[in-house]
Amino acid sequence: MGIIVNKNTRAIVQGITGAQGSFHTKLMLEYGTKIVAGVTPGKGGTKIHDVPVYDTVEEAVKESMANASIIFVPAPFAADAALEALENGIKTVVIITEHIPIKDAINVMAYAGQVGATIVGPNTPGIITPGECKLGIMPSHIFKSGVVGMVSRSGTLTYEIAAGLTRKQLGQSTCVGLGGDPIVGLNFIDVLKFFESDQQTRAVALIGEIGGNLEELAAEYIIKSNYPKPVVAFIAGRSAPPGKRMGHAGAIIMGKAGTAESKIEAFQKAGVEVAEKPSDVAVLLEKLIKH
Amino acid sequence: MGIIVNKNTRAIVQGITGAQGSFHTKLMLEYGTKIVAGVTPGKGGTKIHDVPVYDTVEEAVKESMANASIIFVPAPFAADAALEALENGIKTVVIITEHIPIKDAINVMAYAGQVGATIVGPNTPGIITPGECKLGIMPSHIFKSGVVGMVSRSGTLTYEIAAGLTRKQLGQSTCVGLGGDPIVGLNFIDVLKFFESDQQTRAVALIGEIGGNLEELAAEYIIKSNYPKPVVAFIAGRSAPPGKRMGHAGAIIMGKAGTAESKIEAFQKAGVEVAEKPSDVAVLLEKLIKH
Amino acid sequence: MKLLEYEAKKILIKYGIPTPKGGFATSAIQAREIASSLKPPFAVKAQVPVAGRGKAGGILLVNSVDEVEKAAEKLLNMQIKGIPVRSLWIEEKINVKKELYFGITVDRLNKSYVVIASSEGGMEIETVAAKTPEKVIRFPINPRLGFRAYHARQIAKKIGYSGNQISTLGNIFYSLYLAGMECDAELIEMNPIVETQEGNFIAVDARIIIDDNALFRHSEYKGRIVEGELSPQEIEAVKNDLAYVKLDGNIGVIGNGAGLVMATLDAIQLYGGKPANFLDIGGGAPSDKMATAIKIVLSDPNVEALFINILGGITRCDEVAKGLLEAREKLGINKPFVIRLVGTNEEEGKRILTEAGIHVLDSMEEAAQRVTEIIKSKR
Amino acid sequence: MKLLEYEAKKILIKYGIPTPKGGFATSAIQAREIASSLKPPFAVKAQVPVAGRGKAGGILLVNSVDEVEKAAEKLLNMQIKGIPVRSLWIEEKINVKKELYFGITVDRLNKSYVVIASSEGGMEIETVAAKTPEKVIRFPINPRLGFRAYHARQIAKKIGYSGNQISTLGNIFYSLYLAGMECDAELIEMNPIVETQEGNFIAVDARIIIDDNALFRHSEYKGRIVEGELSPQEIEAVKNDLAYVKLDGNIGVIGNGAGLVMATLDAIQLYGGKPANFLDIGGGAPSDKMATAIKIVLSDPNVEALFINILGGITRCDEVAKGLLEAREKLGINKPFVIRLVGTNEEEGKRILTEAGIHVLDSMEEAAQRVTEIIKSKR
Repeated sequence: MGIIVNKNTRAIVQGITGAQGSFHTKLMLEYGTKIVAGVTPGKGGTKIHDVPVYDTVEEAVKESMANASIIFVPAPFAADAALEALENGIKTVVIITEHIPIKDAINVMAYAGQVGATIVGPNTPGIITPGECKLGIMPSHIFKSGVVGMVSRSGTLTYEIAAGLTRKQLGQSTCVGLGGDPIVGLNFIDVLKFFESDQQTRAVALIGEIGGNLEELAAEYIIKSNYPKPVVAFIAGRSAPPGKRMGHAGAIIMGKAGTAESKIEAFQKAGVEVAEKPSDVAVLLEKLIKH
Repeated sequence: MGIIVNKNTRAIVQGITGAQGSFHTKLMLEYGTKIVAGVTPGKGGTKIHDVPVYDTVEEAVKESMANASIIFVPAPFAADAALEALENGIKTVVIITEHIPIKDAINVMAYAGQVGATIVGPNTPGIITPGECKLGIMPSHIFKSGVVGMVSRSGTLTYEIAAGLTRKQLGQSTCVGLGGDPIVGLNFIDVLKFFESDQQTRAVALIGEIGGNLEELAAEYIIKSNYPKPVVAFIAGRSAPPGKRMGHAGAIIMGKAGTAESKIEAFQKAGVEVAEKPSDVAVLLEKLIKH
Repeated sequence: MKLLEYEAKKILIKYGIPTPKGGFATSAIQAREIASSLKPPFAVKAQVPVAGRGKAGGILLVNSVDEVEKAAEKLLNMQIKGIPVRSLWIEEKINVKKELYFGITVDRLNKSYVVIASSEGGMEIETVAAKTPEKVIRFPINPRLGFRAYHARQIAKKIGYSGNQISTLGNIFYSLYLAGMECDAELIEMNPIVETQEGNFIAVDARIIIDDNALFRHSEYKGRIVEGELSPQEIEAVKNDLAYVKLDGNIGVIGNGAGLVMATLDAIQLYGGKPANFLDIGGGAPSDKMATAIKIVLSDPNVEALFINILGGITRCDEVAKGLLEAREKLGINKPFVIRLVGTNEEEGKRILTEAGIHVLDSMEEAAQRVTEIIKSKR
Repeated sequence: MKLLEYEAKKILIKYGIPTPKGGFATSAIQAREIASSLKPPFAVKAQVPVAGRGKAGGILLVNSVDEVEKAAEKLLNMQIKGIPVRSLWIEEKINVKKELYFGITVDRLNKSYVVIASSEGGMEIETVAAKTPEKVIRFPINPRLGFRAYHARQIAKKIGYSGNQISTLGNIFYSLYLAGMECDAELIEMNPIVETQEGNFIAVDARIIIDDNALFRHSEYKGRIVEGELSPQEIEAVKNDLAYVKLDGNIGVIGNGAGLVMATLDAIQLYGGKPANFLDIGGGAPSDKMATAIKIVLSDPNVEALFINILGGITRCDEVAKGLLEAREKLGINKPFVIRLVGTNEEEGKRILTEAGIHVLDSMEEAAQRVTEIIKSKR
């Protein structure tokens, strides 16, 4: 089953006629994802990779009975695209677009909360439940169905670690990219909760990075909830100096807050093993799952 | 019992130190209304008619356990005052203030809907459950506890008719002034529903006026719901010419819409007796209730 | 506050909505000058704040600069629905392929704004709605989200457009919404917004009514009164914060509360009289406001008798009585009048009037009957 | 985008927030002129976009116009936290009774903005929070309602004010919120906002960071680069839409994806090396972007070796390989380098590089080890 997306996911692609949208629609279709419609204003009536294109989400949802959306719309219009999806009843929205203004993202998240929808991203590689549904831009061959739930703030680093797991025959239930922006739909705790009630997931790989305190809060949650599944963490940015923004808008150490040490310490206190380098994640998980 | 307000209502007065706020606080207290606190920014720590004044609704509610508010704040600030009450958990808000901008009123109503609160007004004389609670500016001596539920878009006209009822010993369960503005919290249907489930109410007096189609919709509701209690209506503005705004922002006949004829016809179709002049309301109700 | 077409168009232009090239004139010579900087043919349009101006002959289409001058002269000597034409807007006539309607107004039932759009524009939208309701789209705006660019595109689609025109037209709709919100419009409409032969869209006429209650946020309109739009009585009433409406009868009416005053007019009519006006002094009026109200009503030469109907709530009967005496002293009221006075401080009010020799009634219906009889007896 | 104090204050003034009288100067003479139109004593303030400027000696308090000139001279010859002072703000020194803090920033966990206020201002708020957390109020803004005047009054109350000062201070807080929202600030703060001996409030220092992602809505900042704020590499990176951060080691790093690059830096450090920079080429970079990235990294004289770490997702390995060869041809890469290349179009990328005589590794950790060994062997 995995979490959030699975074989019953019927997705529309917003911005399907753009270069990115079109390219990844093809890859998602090849992976077996049910892409049931696309939306690009002004391109209604055409087809992309045999997927019918509509001018509005309203029409697309009506014709396709979609329940999810993946958004490739340029940043100035992406928040509006997400609201269009939400207002038309879509409950899972993956926002690939990066560089969405903070004010716009806040507005989207508030409305999503009000209508009870799940937002993955923005600035995320997306989400994949291997063998069932890929709603994202990740290279699919590095994933394999299995028992490890993955959740990460990073894109390529996730691929790095997922590929390591797959090489060791540790498949994944679902891999979720939270997104690198300061305002994203899901945090670690949200995803830990999803994995908690997912039968397929037997262990969790959590890939954090410097900045903010979401990792610390996740560690606290693991303690408080007496989290029933083993968790292995990796934190990127041990060598990062304070006050510098390391690519991601959120990856910045402010004074003493947001350091890798603080996060690693919090996890260790919660009994979560922390990998020293990316390849160690698979090594640690292998031990935990075999036991 | 009556509807919306009763002897368990614990109200704060927002704008209590203004001329209107102070004057009517005194009258409401004399009537027996539980005015438990007042709010005027900058006047916290003082007292008005022995009622403690706070700077913010937050403090007032915390100290007084209020569940209702009546607002006398000037129009440019009244919508904010209503939001302040709503955000602090108050579920019944009476807005006496007139001339609130439409945009502001729309925002208040949307938020009230979201938190499940009842707004009476703006531009209303308020609401009174005779003998229990008066949250408004109506002259109290013309009301008397009894079985007639009253709902009206007008102020003084309501007094006129209520006084007529009281003279004939027809007391009232609750009298609700919807408010004369284009955007108000309650419409006739809302109040008809309240009266429907109120045991004290045995008949309803509905005082409408020209403009809009809320009376027509009320008539439709009476038909559809097979409304169980007798209703008598009066419509002001039979002699009004089209295109002229008769005082109330809403009281304007546009083309064929909003005429008194249309409303009277709708009520007659619904089996609602329509009084020709204000004093007839009591006459008609007397017959219906005695039977 | 009703804006004139040219004022409304200035706002549209500020929001990037295409409008025909044009200019404002208050004389025929000026109109000619403006026209000579434009491309013919021209539309010469009377600037009066009334709907249905075109039908009433307020828009003239001409082909030359000479004709513009003549048309201007003609219009500036006209009245439209009783309002004298004081100014003109001269613009290039647009090559029409199709006329559309798009407007935003207040939806009382849904407690929000509502968009109204139609593939049929150029006439009053009420007329379209009555004739071909299926051609009118009503789109309630969710106050939580506002009207967004994608809503605008949905509507552009529904009124029959596709391809790039969806976004072009959608952007215009969306901009109109932003304009309307920004200026607190209770009505903002483009009627027609025109599709040209080339497939572009241009707002050929625009109407904006600003929410009077929001004027405190729009200092640019402070003190603005369009000459000729209001009667002298109405101007005086606006200045004194009184709600006054001129009617065509001979019984002047003053009361407190819009509903009560309407019911008073109805009662006069019921007994065969004809009210000369609606005047609501509002709640809690002090004596001088009452005096001003009497002055305004009596300044209408049609008024033959006066009916004052006060039911005191916030309004105090003693203040009303004082105002009446004040007005009588200053103005020397020379018309018969009837006064009904009950409610707050009723005794004191009655005492003041009785001592001054004025008889006070208790029932509004009795008073209405009395005043109509006075008029009849004068014939 | 970090605004300078004087830019931030201009915004505050636009929103009606009181600030000390002052003027902008880029020379000591200019500073003197400005001071002579002000009342002594004066504050002469270096305009540099760094926090903690006061502690670093960037603000001088003087009593006469002559002293202003001297202070200006001194500051204009200074560097603050590595940034040369190019301009000054000279203002009247305010008579302080109490220094407060008020700011609005982003709350990631609550997915909204958060107000931070304190009765202790004038130092970094993090310091106050660490020393006396009970003096710091965190007020998350409900995105449904926004920050309203009554919220502002609640906060004014909580930091210790009463009477009229609640509304005066509340209005300033509320105005700052409006300013922050309007200009898409991810941080806007007044530190300190001062209560004067007379009981008035004045924003003595202000800091605004604009959300870079919202700059498309703020054309007024287009092309604005504060001289001296960025290194030549950083300016070049910004122009080419690359994320570059200068570090203090000697191994140049290029990778795709912020997380991966950070992990690469960590791996280098783990094996005893020191990274010279962070450079993320982002997703789907074409070959010329890769070439530009190499050029930027190599333009740093500290770089002794280069580590390129690519895991192809959207990014295609063949494009990376082409970019590398392009850079080698044009720039003549004369530093040793290590490349790790896996993922999309991996085979083609490897083929291109192998044919060009470049050895490609599969594991980032192996590559990190290799590059640190290269550096060590050079010693």
